[in-house]
Amino acid sequence: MALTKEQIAQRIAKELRDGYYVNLGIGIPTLVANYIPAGINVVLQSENGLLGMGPFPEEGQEDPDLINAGKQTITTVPGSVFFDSALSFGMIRAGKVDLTVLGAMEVSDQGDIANWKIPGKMVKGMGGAMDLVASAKNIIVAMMHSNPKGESKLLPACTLPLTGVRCVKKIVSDLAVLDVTPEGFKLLERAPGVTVEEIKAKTAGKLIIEGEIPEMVFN
Amino acid sequence: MALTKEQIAQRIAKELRDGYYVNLGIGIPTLVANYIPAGINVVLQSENGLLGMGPFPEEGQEDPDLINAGKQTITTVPGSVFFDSALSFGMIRAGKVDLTVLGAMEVSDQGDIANWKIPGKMVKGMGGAMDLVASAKNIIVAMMHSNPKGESKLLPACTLPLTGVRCVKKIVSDLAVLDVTPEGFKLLERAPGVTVEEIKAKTAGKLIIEGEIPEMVFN
Amino acid sequence: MNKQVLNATEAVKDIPDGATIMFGGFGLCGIPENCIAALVKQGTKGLTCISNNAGVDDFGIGLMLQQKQVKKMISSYVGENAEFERQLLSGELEVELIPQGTLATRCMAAGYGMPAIYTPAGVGTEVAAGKEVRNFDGKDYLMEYAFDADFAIVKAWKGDTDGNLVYKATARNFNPLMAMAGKITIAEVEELVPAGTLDPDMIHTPGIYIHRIFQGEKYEKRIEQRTVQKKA
Amino acid sequence: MNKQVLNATEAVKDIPDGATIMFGGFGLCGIPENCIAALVKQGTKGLTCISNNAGVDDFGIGLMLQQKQVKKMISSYVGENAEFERQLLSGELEVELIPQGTLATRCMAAGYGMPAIYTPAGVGTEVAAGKEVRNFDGKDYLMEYAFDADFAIVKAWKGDTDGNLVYKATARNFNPLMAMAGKITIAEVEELVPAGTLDPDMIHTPGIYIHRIFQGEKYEKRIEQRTVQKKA
Repeated sequence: MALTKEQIAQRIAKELRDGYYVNLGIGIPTLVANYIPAGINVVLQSENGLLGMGPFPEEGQEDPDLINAGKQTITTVPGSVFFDSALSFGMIRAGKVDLTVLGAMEVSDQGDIANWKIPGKMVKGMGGAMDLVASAKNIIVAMMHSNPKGESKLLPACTLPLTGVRCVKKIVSDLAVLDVTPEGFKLLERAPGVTVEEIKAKTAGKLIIEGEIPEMVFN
Repeated sequence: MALTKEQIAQRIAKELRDGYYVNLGIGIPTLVANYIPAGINVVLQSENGLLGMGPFPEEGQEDPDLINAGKQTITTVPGSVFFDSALSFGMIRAGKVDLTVLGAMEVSDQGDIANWKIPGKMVKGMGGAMDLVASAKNIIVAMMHSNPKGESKLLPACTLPLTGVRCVKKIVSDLAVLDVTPEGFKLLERAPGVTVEEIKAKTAGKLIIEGEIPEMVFN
Repeated sequence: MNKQVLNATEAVKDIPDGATIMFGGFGLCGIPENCIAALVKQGTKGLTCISNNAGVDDFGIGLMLQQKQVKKMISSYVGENAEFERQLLSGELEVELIPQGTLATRCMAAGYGMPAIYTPAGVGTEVAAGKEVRNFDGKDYLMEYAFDADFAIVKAWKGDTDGNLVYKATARNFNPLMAMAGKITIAEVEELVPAGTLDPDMIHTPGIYIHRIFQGEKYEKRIEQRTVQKKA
Repeated sequence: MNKQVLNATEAVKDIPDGATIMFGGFGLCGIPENCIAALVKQGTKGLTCISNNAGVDDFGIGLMLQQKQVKKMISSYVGENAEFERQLLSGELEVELIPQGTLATRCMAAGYGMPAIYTPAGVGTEVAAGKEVRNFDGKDYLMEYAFDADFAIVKAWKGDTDGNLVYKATARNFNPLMAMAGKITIAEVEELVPAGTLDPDMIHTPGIYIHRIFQGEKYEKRIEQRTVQKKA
C-alpha cells in the first residue's frame, strides 16, 4: 500500500533529531509538525521571519500580523523570535537550519530538484524555495513517486526548470525512502506491502538496491 | 590670529544645516557639538552604534554601557536609537549621514587624507576612519595648517600612509577655510588678522585665490 | 528630526508616473494599506513595484493592478489574483521573479551601501542566466546587485515623529529592509508617538532611513489563509 | 532548545590552543568579562583574537595578553596598553588592522552566509594591498571575505535559556554580529531568564545562532574614559 500524505509526513518526522531547527515547506512538509516524536525537541523556522512556530490558533484567536510562509494564521511557542526576511534567509544560508523539508515535482538521481515552474502554465514564482535548496545542509523531499499519469518523478535528469542542483539528500515518497548518493537513488525502505519490483518499475533514475530492503515501521 | 581649537569647531558648526545627521570624530570635531547654531536641529551619530548622542552625563550618572566612539561616557537625546556596528557603518556607507567631521595629519590638494599612521611610530589603527572617509557624502577636516615644526599639512600629495583618496570636501584650519576642488585648495575665508600671504606661505599644495578673501565672522 | 506628514495623500503626492517603488509586506501581512489606497486614488501610472507578492484581486497591490497602474512587478511569488494573470498573459504586465532571500538581501544591500552580494540561490537554474557565478570555498554563488528604488513604502506597528519604527510579529518581513533601501522612504504606522517615547534599545528601523511618517487609519489587515483549530 | 551551561569555566573548557575566537565589545564596553577570566584561568594559548580592540593592561583582552595567550590580534584599533605595545614591537604578537566597518561587516557576512562583501573602506590605501578592487557605478570597492572563526564569545544584557539575546545601549556594538559568526557561539548575560520571558519582537540575536549561554557574575564594567559635566 502506498503511503498517505499523512504517513509520508509521519515517516519524515522520524528523521528529526533533538535540537534541530527545521524549515517545513508548504503541503505535506507542513504535516510533519503533527508527528514530532515524543522527547524530541525541534524548533520550526518559518522563512517569512519566525523561529518557534506553533500550531494554528484557536478560532477567534487569529492574528493577521502572525502568519507562516504559507500565509496561514499560526501561533508561536515560548522562546520564539521574530526577525526580518534578510536575517531569516541569512540564517538559512549560514547553515543554521538543520533540516529543510519540501515538496518536489521532480528529483534527479544527482539530487537536482524541480518544484517551481511548469512551462506553459501560469508561473507563480519560486518564493523561498531556491534559497532553501541552495543553502540547507540537509534537504528531505516529500513527494509522490509518480505523477498522476503514472510517470516517474524520480528521474535521471529533471525535465522541468530546476529549483536547485545536487542538493536533495533524501526522498520520502509514497512508495519508498531513498538516499540520494553520488551513485544514484539508494533504496532504504519500502512502504508496507510495496515490493522492490514496483519501486524499481516506478523509478526512472538510477536506483541502487543493496541487500534486503526493510518495510517502513510506523508506531 | 590663528584660531583656537574651539574657534575651529565654532566655524565648522556654521556648516551645519537643519536636519543633518552628523558624525563627529575625536578631538576638535567633538567640540563642534558645543556650537550648534540656534534653530538648527542636528542628530549626532556615533559609529559604535548610536543616533542621537547627547552631552556628557552629570557626575554620578555615567553608564558604562553608554559610550561614544571615543569611549567617553555620554548621554542620549529623545528619539535616540541604538544599533549594532554593521548597521552603523551600513548607514554611513549608504550615504545616510549628511556630514562627517574629522581630524587629519595631512590633506592633499586632491582631497586625499592621511590621519591614522606614522611609519616608525606605534600604530594604533584606523578605527572607523577609513570607512567614514570612503563613504561620507560630505567630509570636513578640522586641522592645524602646519605641524609643530612649521611644515604645511596641506600638501600637493600626502607623505603619510593614506586613510582615503579624493574624499575631503572642505578644510577648516587654524588659519583658513578652504574648499577642495578639482583644481586644488580654494581659499574661502581667512582667520581674523591672518593675511592671504601667510596662508599662501603655509600651504604647500596648490592654492587658488580668487578675488577678495573675507575674514571669518564669529557671532 | 521631525519627519511627520499629515496623511497618505501628502506622503505619496510627489511620486511620479514611472517611479520604482518598494512595498513592504509578505502576502497581505504588513502591507502599507493607506499608501496603496492613496496611490490608487492619485492614479500614478507606469510603476515598477518591488514587492514579495502582488496582493489579491481586491486588496493590496491587486488594487493598483485593477487600475492598470503597474508596468512591472519584481517579486518572488505572485498570481494570487485573476487580474494579475490576465495582464501577464496579455503582455500588459511585465514580471521578474527572483528568489525570496535574494529579494530581501538586495534590499538590505542597498540599505547597507553594499553594491552587490553573493548568494547561492538560483545557481544552476534559469535565475542564473546572464549573472556572474563565482566560486568561494568550493561552492558557487551568484552575484546580485543592490536594488535602486526611487521610493520605499513600509508599514510599521509603532513609529515616532523622528521616523524610528517598530514592527509587530511577522508583519516585520520585508518592511525594515525596504525602509533602508528607498531613496525616499515613507512609513505608515498604526500608532505614531512623540520622539523619545520608544525604547532606544528596541527600535527595528532607525529614523535616519525614514523621510516621511504618518499615522495610518482604518487598517483592514485582511487575512489571506485563515487557518484555525477547534477550541480545546 | 535549552542552551544553558553552568558557568564560564564550562562554556570555554573545550576551546583548544590555537583557536580563532571572536570577542564582542567596543573598548571595554560590552565585553564578555566572565569568559575572558575563564580563558585566562584555563591558560589556552596561541589564540587568534578577532576583536575591535585589545583591552587595557589589566582588563579585557589585556589580561590574556599579560599571560601571553594571544598569537594574533585582528582589530581596528589597539594599543591602549603597554604590554600590547611591548609584545608587538618584540615580534611576539602579530597584529592585523582592518577598518572598523569592514570588521563589523565581515562578521555579519559570516552570519548571513555571504562569502564576501564589497566596501569602499580602504580603497587606495595600504589596506587594499592584495585585495580585489571592483568598480560599481563609478565607485571602487574592495572585496572582503567573511570571517571564519572557531568560536565567538559575546556578552548580552539579558538572555533566555533558548539563547535569545538582548543587548543594552552601546554595549550592543559587535556582539550581535559576532554572535552570528562563530562556528560555536558562547553568550554570557547579566540576567538569564526562562525561554518565553523575552518579548519575541524585541530580541536582537535569535537563539539559533547561540550554542551555550550562562548568567555571568560580578560584572565590573570598567569605564575607559570617564567624561562628565558638573551638575546643572
